[in-house]
Amino acid sequence: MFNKILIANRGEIAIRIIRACRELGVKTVAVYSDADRRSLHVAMADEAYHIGPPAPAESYLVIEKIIDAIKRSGAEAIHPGYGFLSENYAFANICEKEGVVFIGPTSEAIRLMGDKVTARKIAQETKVPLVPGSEGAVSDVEAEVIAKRINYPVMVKASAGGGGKGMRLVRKEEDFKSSLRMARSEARTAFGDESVYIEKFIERPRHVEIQIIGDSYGKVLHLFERECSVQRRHQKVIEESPSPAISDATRKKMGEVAVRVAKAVSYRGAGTIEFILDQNGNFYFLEMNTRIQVEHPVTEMVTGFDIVKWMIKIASGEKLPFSQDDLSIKGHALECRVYAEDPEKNFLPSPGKIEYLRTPSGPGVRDDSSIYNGYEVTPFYDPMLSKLIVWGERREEAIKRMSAALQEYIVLGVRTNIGFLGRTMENEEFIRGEIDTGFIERHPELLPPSLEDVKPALIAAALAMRNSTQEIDTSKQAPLSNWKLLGRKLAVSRGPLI
Amino acid sequence: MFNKILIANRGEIAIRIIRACRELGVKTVAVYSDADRRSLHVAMADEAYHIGPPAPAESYLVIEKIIDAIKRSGAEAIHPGYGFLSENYAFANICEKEGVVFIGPTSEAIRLMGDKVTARKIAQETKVPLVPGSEGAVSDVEAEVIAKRINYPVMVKASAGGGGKGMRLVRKEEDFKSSLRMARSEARTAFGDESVYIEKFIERPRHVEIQIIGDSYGKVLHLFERECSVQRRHQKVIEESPSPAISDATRKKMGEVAVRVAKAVSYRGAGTIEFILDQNGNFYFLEMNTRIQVEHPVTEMVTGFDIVKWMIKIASGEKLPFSQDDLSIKGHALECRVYAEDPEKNFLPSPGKIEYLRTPSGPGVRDDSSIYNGYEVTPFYDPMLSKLIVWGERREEAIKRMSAALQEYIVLGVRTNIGFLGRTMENEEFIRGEIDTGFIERHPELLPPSLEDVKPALIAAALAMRNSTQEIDTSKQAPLSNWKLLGRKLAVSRGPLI
Amino acid sequence: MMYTFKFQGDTYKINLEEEGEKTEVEISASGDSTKPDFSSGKSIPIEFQKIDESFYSIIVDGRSIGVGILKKGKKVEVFLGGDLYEFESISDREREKAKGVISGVQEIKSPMPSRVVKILKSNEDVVKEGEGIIVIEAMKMESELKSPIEGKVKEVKVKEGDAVESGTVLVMISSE
Amino acid sequence: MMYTFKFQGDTYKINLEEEGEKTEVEISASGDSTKPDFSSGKSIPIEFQKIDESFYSIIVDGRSIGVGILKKGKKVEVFLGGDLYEFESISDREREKAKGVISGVQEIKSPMPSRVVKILKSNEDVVKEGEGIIVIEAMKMESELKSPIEGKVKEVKVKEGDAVESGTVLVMISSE
Repeated sequence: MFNKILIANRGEIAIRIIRACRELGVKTVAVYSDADRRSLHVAMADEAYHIGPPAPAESYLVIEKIIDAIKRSGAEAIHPGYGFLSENYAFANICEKEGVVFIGPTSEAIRLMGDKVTARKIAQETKVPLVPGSEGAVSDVEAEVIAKRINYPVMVKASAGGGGKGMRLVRKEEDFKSSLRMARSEARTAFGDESVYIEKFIERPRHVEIQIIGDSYGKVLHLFERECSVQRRHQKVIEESPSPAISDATRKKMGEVAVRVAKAVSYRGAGTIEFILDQNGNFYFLEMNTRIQVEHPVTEMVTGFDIVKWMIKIASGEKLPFSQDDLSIKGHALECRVYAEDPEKNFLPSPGKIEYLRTPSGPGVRDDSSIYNGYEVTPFYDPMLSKLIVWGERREEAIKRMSAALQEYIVLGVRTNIGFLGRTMENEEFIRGEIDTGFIERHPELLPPSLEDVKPALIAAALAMRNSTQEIDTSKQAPLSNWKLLGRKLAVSRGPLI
Repeated sequence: MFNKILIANRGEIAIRIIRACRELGVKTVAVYSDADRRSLHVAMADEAYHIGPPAPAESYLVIEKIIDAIKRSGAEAIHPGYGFLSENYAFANICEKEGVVFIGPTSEAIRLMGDKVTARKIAQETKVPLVPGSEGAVSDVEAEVIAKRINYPVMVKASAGGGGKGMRLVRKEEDFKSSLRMARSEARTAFGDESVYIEKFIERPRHVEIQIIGDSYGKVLHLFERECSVQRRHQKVIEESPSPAISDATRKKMGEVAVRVAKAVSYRGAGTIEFILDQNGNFYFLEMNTRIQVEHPVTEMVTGFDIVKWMIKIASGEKLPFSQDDLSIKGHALECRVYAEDPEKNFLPSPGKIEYLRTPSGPGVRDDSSIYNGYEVTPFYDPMLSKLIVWGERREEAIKRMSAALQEYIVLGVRTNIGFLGRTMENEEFIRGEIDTGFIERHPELLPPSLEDVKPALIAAALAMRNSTQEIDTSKQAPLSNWKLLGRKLAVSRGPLI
Repeated sequence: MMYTFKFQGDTYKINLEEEGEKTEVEISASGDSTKPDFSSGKSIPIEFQKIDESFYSIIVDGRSIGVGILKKGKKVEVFLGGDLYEFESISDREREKAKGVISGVQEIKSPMPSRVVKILKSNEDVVKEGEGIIVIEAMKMESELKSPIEGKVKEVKVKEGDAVESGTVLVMISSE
Repeated sequence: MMYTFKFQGDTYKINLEEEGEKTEVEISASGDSTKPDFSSGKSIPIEFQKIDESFYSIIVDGRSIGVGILKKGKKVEVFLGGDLYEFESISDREREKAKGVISGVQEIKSPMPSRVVKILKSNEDVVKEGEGIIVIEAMKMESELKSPIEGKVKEVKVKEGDAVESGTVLVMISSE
């Protein structure tokens, strides 16, 4: 095992890795920008090096600064976490050349899977299903043949496209010709290029992914799936394992397929193969993430497999002692990402100082976070405050536990999506597992608070106003002593809400 | 399911029950003494009723006050937690008569198992092993026969005894007669009664207990064992499951025996059969606890069985849908009880205000507590601050995780046993599982802090002194802004410790 | 004493009175035992207890509420059931003032520390209420700030690329 | 500056000095990377940062320590590695006093910006060591300032109700 590992990351994932290292008896080295001097990962690590200004481009993304910190600290290995340099094959390559162990796959595997076209090709070669469609641009005649073959509905998409322009959904054969014409015309206007390609349109797609783990000796196992369909603006919000949508047969097949892709690039460490799942249970390769995922805890909760610890063990040369049959899912786990954002204002980030924090606890509850009373949520980094993860014997139990845990959460100073998450846990469609990537858009009613709590909140506000007046009046009072309204009476005038 | 449950308890177990109720959609009613108005169980419950002065004898133990709160709130059932009225059969009986569901066994089962003599008799009738010895007082001749039969070493104990007087350990047959004589003589002097009884002496006894759960339809299952050998003054400190000391065969036998005892009293709800385990794997019935145990979380962590939720479900009439074969142990769980006490001063309780608190978190870590920044640890109740529970794939992993979690704990304002617990996790004997009820006494070196941390602590103290001076000098400073010593130099003069 | 709060455009009044005084009462025990029902007319006692820094326990006739409260000047943030309610306390004088019509010059301020990405309007441009005026970027996300009134752009006080603090005035719009 | 602490009967001295000054140094980077070794002789920079209420981050030449610190008057509680260390700070004056050398005129100064609430002694009053001389109020809290020595009140330099700055001399006591 390594003596010392540098963690080229910040926030909750840096803390997650520090915890894994502490359990393994490995010393940790933190790096931090000016904005992170007061961050917990710095105080929790055994060593800490400053690497520059707050902007990631000037600190966490600067390869030379990370390499310099590795050399100064004498760390033998580097864990990239997620984001930042985690999928930068050039960085992994420099580490390899410098003789520093990169805790993750080889730079070659990162390079291959990082390029979407290459990744698709690898998937195709290993007989992994891809979303049916044309291979690149097509003529009018080819287009219609392919559309017929892959079956309607289909999408016509501008090859040079983006932003929805030159894109047409075609549901019936009779509409194809005119839609194709319009798409080409739009594409010509928007991009000066009328070439289009054809793709099967997936209705109500679900996002399901397979966690895989490989060692340096050719063994690759999968740790089953995670369903991450509840998203806003392609950002995952709620994840779970197992998926409520797939059968045991599909689970097995997806796992096998994922292992096949990973083996094709001699994959080492933890990785994720992302799939789109349609309403009939067909799944299609989307991409591979060659790093630890934000949502890895749900897999840890149901399998008992400590992914982060095993990444480190594998990087230090340990063999995976399990076979696929040793692994199984027990119960159900859910993760809610708590963001500093305002669901009512289109999930606008809400940076600021956390003036007060109470976090949930109890059986089956795990809160992976890096925040504290007084923590400053800066605009420089991702506004995720915490990952709240729960385990339950069954999905319904996990949902109720999440709901109860969210009730315990209190954050003052910044806006959060906690209320939205809580209402989602009580939504009938969500409870029935009827989720897809359009879930949040379809449920705007979950965004604002229900108004039934306005009145008690109002009473609390009035009591607080009254309390602060009292505190000024009674200056002899000790700072933490309390006043009592016991026996006093209260009245509220009819507000506009009754 | 019930609509509303009253919780006749306080502290972490009241919160544990509130969390279970929230998941079940059941409303909760808290009761509180004057000392508990600011306790978390009051703020977390849906209703709260005041029941008197701080002393338990004037509040939590007053049956009429609890019954009155039940009536005022309209609660349909009452959960007694542990301690207080939980094993008071008169209270359970009153509940039965008042038509309030007592979440636990029948008052009759509590009465039978609460009386030590009756409990032993039931154990004997159900062929549960008891510590070998005489049945009551014996003559000199009988004594020697029995001693020979149960095999040396044996204890000679004064029937009227206590406090070690009139007690003799006899290791060899040739010493028996003289020891017996001395014991009788001591007993006569001390108690005016020279009768003695004979009991097998258990060397390095371990405390192992079986968790059982029964429903109202005659089904009783066991949830395997917990080892609770690490104790101080008969107070459990560290608990784990499974026990590192017993074989699968013993586990099975202990479980069957425990179920037999429970069935003998038609046991309903959660209960625990405590055994003494000797160094050869023989176990002997000690007593039955007819309530939820403090250490129930270790069982929940390894079985995935939510004991508190099932207690409530069973009380509301649900059947246990499992069979014994559906239950199994996965991984290993440990619990450390964090007490406000001073290990260096013979574990003297350390009441006071918690001036600052940081609690551990992360994968496999559960902290069941009721404390917070500013919480007042009063002398009225148990000084337990929290139960820190961890799960790991194997025992060694759980120990390392506990060690890492303890490192994250910070408590200022009161003394705690956290350092002692941390050192225990690094003790070779503990790591090898060589524990028994004499473990703590045998390891006084674990009590005081190792002095290697004195110097960094000293530097921290000096920096704090310097910081506070600075704060007065720079009166313009915002309250939470920080000062930096960046670039400043520090020197320590040789203290007496080098 | 009467407290007046603004919340999402509405004005709420709440009266807290001492025991013994004659009070107009509108809180009562009701069927739902979780939350007090604040609509019927019975006089009931309230207990308000600080637990730690910002966590409070309110007991209303047996019903218990645990709530996070933060008072910043005239603003009171209340965190209850996962949601943050931002109330603005209004003194009597301010309520008088609020009755006067809004006019004159309105400022568009940066809601958080951010960078100016794009300025959509120039000086003297006529703008409608709700029309996009300026785009800022923070936390890797762009947001368009809109005009609160119909009027004319009086002054653009920043340029594209500027880093601005929370509260910085970016553009001034005149109602005339 | 030199700080002196009592801990479990022993006395410890620690010297914190500003950069640039010549210092007697005893902290150095060493083999064990977790905890700085405080016994050899190299001058190294220290960074001390408050994280929240009582949690601090100390970085000593790359080595990081997270520590809980609570200062109550002359007592400093430090929580590190699961253990609570209770240090008692001893001021220079106390050490001097212990040696029996303090005499002459002592000044009682205001420790912070405050208001004089009450003057308990007049000129020429005989006072004992530790006897209350003057009461000031700051941050809604009253504090009584005591005489550091036995002697006679030489001069009261303020009157009740005065607002005084940090460091203002309030009363002079002569040991005569």
